[in-house]
Amino acid sequence: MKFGVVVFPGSNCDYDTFHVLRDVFDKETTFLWHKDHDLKNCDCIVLPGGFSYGDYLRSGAIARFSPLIQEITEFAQKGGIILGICNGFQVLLELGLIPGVMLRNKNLKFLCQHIHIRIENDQTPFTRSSKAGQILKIPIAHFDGNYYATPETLVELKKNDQIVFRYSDPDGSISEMANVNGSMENIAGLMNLDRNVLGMMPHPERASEALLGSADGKIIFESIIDYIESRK
Amino acid sequence: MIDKKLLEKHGLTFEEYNRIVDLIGKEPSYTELGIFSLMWSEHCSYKSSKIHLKKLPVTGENVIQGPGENAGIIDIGDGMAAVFKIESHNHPSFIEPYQGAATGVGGILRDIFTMGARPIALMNSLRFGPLSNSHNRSIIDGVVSGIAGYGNCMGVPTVGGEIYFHDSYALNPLVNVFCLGIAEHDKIFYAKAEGTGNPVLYIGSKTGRDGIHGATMASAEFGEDLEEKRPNVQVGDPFKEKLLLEACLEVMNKGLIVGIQDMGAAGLTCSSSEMASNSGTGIEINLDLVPQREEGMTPYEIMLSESQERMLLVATNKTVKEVQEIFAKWDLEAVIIGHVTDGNKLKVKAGGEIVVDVPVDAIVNSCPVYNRQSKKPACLSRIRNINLPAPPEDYNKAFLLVLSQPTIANKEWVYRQYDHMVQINTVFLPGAGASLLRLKGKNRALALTLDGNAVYCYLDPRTGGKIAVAEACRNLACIGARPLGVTNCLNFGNPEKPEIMWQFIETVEGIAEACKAFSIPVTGGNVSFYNETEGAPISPTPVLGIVGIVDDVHKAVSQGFKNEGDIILLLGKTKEELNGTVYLRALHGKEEGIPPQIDLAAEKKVQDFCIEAAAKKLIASANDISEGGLAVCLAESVFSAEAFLGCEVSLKDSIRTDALFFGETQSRIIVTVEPENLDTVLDLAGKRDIPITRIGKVNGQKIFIRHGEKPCIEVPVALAYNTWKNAIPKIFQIKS
Amino acid sequence: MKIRILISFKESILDPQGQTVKNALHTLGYDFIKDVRQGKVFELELDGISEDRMNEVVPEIAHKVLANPIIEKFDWKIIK
Amino acid sequence: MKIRILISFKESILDPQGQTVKNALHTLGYDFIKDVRQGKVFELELDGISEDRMNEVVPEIAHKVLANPIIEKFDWKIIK
Ligand SMILES: Nc1ncnc2c1ncn2[C@@H]1O[C@H](COP(=O)(O)OP(=O)(O)O)[C@@H](O)[C@H]1O
Ligand SMILES: [Mg+2]
Repeated sequence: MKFGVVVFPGSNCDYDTFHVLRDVFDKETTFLWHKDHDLKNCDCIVLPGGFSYGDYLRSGAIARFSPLIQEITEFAQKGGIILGICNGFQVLLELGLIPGVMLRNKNLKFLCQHIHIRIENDQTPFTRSSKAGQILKIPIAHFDGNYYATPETLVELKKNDQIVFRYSDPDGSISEMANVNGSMENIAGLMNLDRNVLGMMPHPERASEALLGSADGKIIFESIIDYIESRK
Repeated sequence: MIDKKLLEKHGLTFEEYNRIVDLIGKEPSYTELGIFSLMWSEHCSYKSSKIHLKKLPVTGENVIQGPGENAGIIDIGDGMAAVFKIESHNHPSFIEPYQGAATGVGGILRDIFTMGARPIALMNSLRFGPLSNSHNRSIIDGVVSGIAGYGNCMGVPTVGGEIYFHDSYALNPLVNVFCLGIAEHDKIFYAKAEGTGNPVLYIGSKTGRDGIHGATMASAEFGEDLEEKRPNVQVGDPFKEKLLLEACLEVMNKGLIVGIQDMGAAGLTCSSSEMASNSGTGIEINLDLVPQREEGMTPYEIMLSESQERMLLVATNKTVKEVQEIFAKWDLEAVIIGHVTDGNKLKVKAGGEIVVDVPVDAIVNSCPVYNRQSKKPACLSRIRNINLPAPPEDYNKAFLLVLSQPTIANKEWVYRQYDHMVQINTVFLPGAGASLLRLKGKNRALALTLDGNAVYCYLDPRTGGKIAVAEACRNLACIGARPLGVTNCLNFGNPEKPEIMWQFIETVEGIAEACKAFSIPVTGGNVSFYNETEGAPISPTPVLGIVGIVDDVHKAVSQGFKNEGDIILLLGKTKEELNGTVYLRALHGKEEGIPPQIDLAAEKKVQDFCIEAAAKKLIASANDISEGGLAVCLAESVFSAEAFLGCEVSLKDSIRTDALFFGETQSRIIVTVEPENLDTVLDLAGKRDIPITRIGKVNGQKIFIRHGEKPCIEVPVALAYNTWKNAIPKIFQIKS
Repeated sequence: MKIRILISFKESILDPQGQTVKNALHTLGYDFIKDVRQGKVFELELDGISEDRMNEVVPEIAHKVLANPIIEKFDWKIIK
Repeated sequence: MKIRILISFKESILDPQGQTVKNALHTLGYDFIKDVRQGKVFELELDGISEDRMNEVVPEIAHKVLANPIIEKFDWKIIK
């Protein structure tokens, strides 16, 4: 199987994601330049973290006008697997592939730290190798990670089990304390209705090697690989 | 007409002006005068510091590039090199904290990637007035967000640094930024303008009127006219710089360019004349071709502008098209504005006329060098006679008070705002004495740290200089890293005052002596003078940035306690040294007397031992004793343990209890070992002639310290931790 | 021609930045300030476009590019 | 009473956000846009303050708290 990592101007977790997919998981991985119109036959598209267009205007707001977005949108409509991490998640929101928006973190500061998330739904291509209720120790690094949706949207999200990760305490309880950025319902990761597009604020690529403090994030890539390979 | 007033405005003396006329054989034009004013400023010419910086050792087997280039370079094996440098951005950060600090980060990043290295880590050393003051807090807030705003956007992790608070910085905050990059030996680039006829390209943001006379501003005291000097602040564009970084590395990787230089202080003037000077060539440029943001800019303004995110690049006529295509791909301008000439002259045309025509050598290498007067400050002997206050009644209270000093307390409020993990190399996160970065695919890892103690330097600059080097190396030794190279930023007051010059000379000589003792070369640095406002200077503040190497990243030692029952050992001997300590300042507001002294040979032995024991996997944790003394050192190891582990320690030395707990005697490290390794470690220490004392064990849920049989400090871990952890956030919430 | 577009949070959305500014102002003694809302302003210099086309295209730009309609509203006018 | 304070970079100061927005609008085909400057807007609800005092205090707030006069300028008016 083949991963494609999109490079927007200002992406800065592109190399990290590439490194983990190619060198840790030993999968064929390629960069996808935002000005091209070619997904190079990838099975999974990753929108990496960073500051596309400097996060000017709003995070993710300008990247959605990149040429490659057209192919990405079509890929999503055809059921292709897309993972948006951090800034990638923000792009997916701005694009409308996932509902809602990101507001500034509640303390109005950039936050970089390890946090814990609880897996809410293990029936997804992104979490099928995990168990619901499992806790992951994983880093976040963002300024705008305070998830917001209208009350109607929120009802839909819950009804359709679209919430995939929630910020939790290390023991798994969903508390206000654990909700570092102020997200509604402690939402840390969400997917679309068709379950093929996931956005998440935490960085699984930063938690894929034990040397760096946690390898808990691997389960997400393992799930995707398992899903795609089982489909082939 | 060039008169006294105009010269003064340009920071040039009459003698300097006459020298210029002699050198260029004519009266300089207005633009030429501006050029000399910048390049002969203290900031660019190092005219007051040069003769003293020569005392620093600059050679060593690992040195690829010593001082003189944008950054120093050391060999780290496998054909790889570490490129690093520190830079000050003090004056701009005071005037506009956010943008001043942000553009400081932008500047140091350019210094690194202009050499062909990909920046992999940033650090910063910050000094502010006391946190209790709301104006100081707003400066801190701005500076920290500015550093975060720029560094995070660039995708370069800010992995460490230091922050101190002291009255002397209230009107002169210090913002020193350090950057480290990695390059392959055969892909290192220099600021060269070789090959007559080669095109000279202007890359990046358009030129505006920002920052004109920035370097001159950094070369004068702030006085009553502060307001007037203000407009010299630029707004940074980290997004543009990220594009510049990627595009520059791409053209360098493809071997398409001859030379490149960032436009930092003194902008187009500095980059063009230095590149020519380095290559024994000349440069001719046409200002009409320079991309401009504002209308009606004069040649003077274009040449002196310090607009950010710009580079000057020399390509060849064969490669220039491909170079321009690569920059276009990254949405950047790359405009040919001139070419390399023979004849060693800088020639600048504008509107069809020649506005500058001077030998580059006169601009770059002919500034007078001063051996300024120095005199030991008279007040030093007075403040050296100190009566030590009586020891405290309640050691728990004293301990908690020391832990809550902002200088000691947890700095998470700061580093949580920095992305310190991007690039996924950060093995030890901020908060430890030194940061550790793996090199992907290699066993080897790089360790880095910034250090400097201005209180020691104020009381005894020579010793303070030595200790700054020793302490930085000690931080590295604790994790098992050998130091490889040094960069330093020397922040001082007005060098025209003999007392300041004395502090400077003493400090430099102290640093030089220590670097020689540790056999580590200085590969570069920065000097920031004139850190005074209305006549009040900062305490002398050298900041040392030291880069080291660990051969096997899996053997690196972290500072947190590891297992219940591990044995705590003290390396080194404690003397009764209380003057200049955080403890005396916290409890008694005293900053007097002779600070801790240092024996460099003994220090080196302790460090070598620690490195050897780490390589042999004999130690479980190590932490050096510095500010706050032994008690704080133990507390830090308790706080950085994965799960809270307390400790029980008993000290037997017959000196004052407060000196024993809070004294800052140098050359001491606390290590823990698993019981089965104890004998081997004691044995090794014996062989290496290292003073080593078994002082306790990792145990329980308290920090429990006795002097002899007498329990003195007995504090639950949670209480100590919360005191230390919440001290800074608490101050920021106070509404005053 | 120059136009100005103001973008602000809808009433229903909390504006923590505005709140922080309000608190800061209260600390400084400006306690007659009852509320602060923070928003963004864009000033656009336009050239070679008819007034009709402008009336059509500016709201489009504001809605599609400058504001996120889930949380933000906008307002615009000609200033020169 | 409600007032509005507009804050933006001085003309001579680089406005990276405005530039980036302009470039984005150009890629979308809105090439009649010659320049974009981005700024901040604050809407303050005031109570219990005379008009005279307000005229004195609002510029003070804008100057001292909301803007950095070295790089930013401001403008204000009563809107309600
Ligand atoms: N304290 C110092 N110790 C050693 N070298 C120094 C020191 N200060 C400056 N230098 C060296 O002098 C040269 C000029 O420095 P600087 O003007 O700061 O360079 P740049 O303008 O490129 O940042 C550099 O090579 C720098 O490394
Ligand atoms: Mg430089």
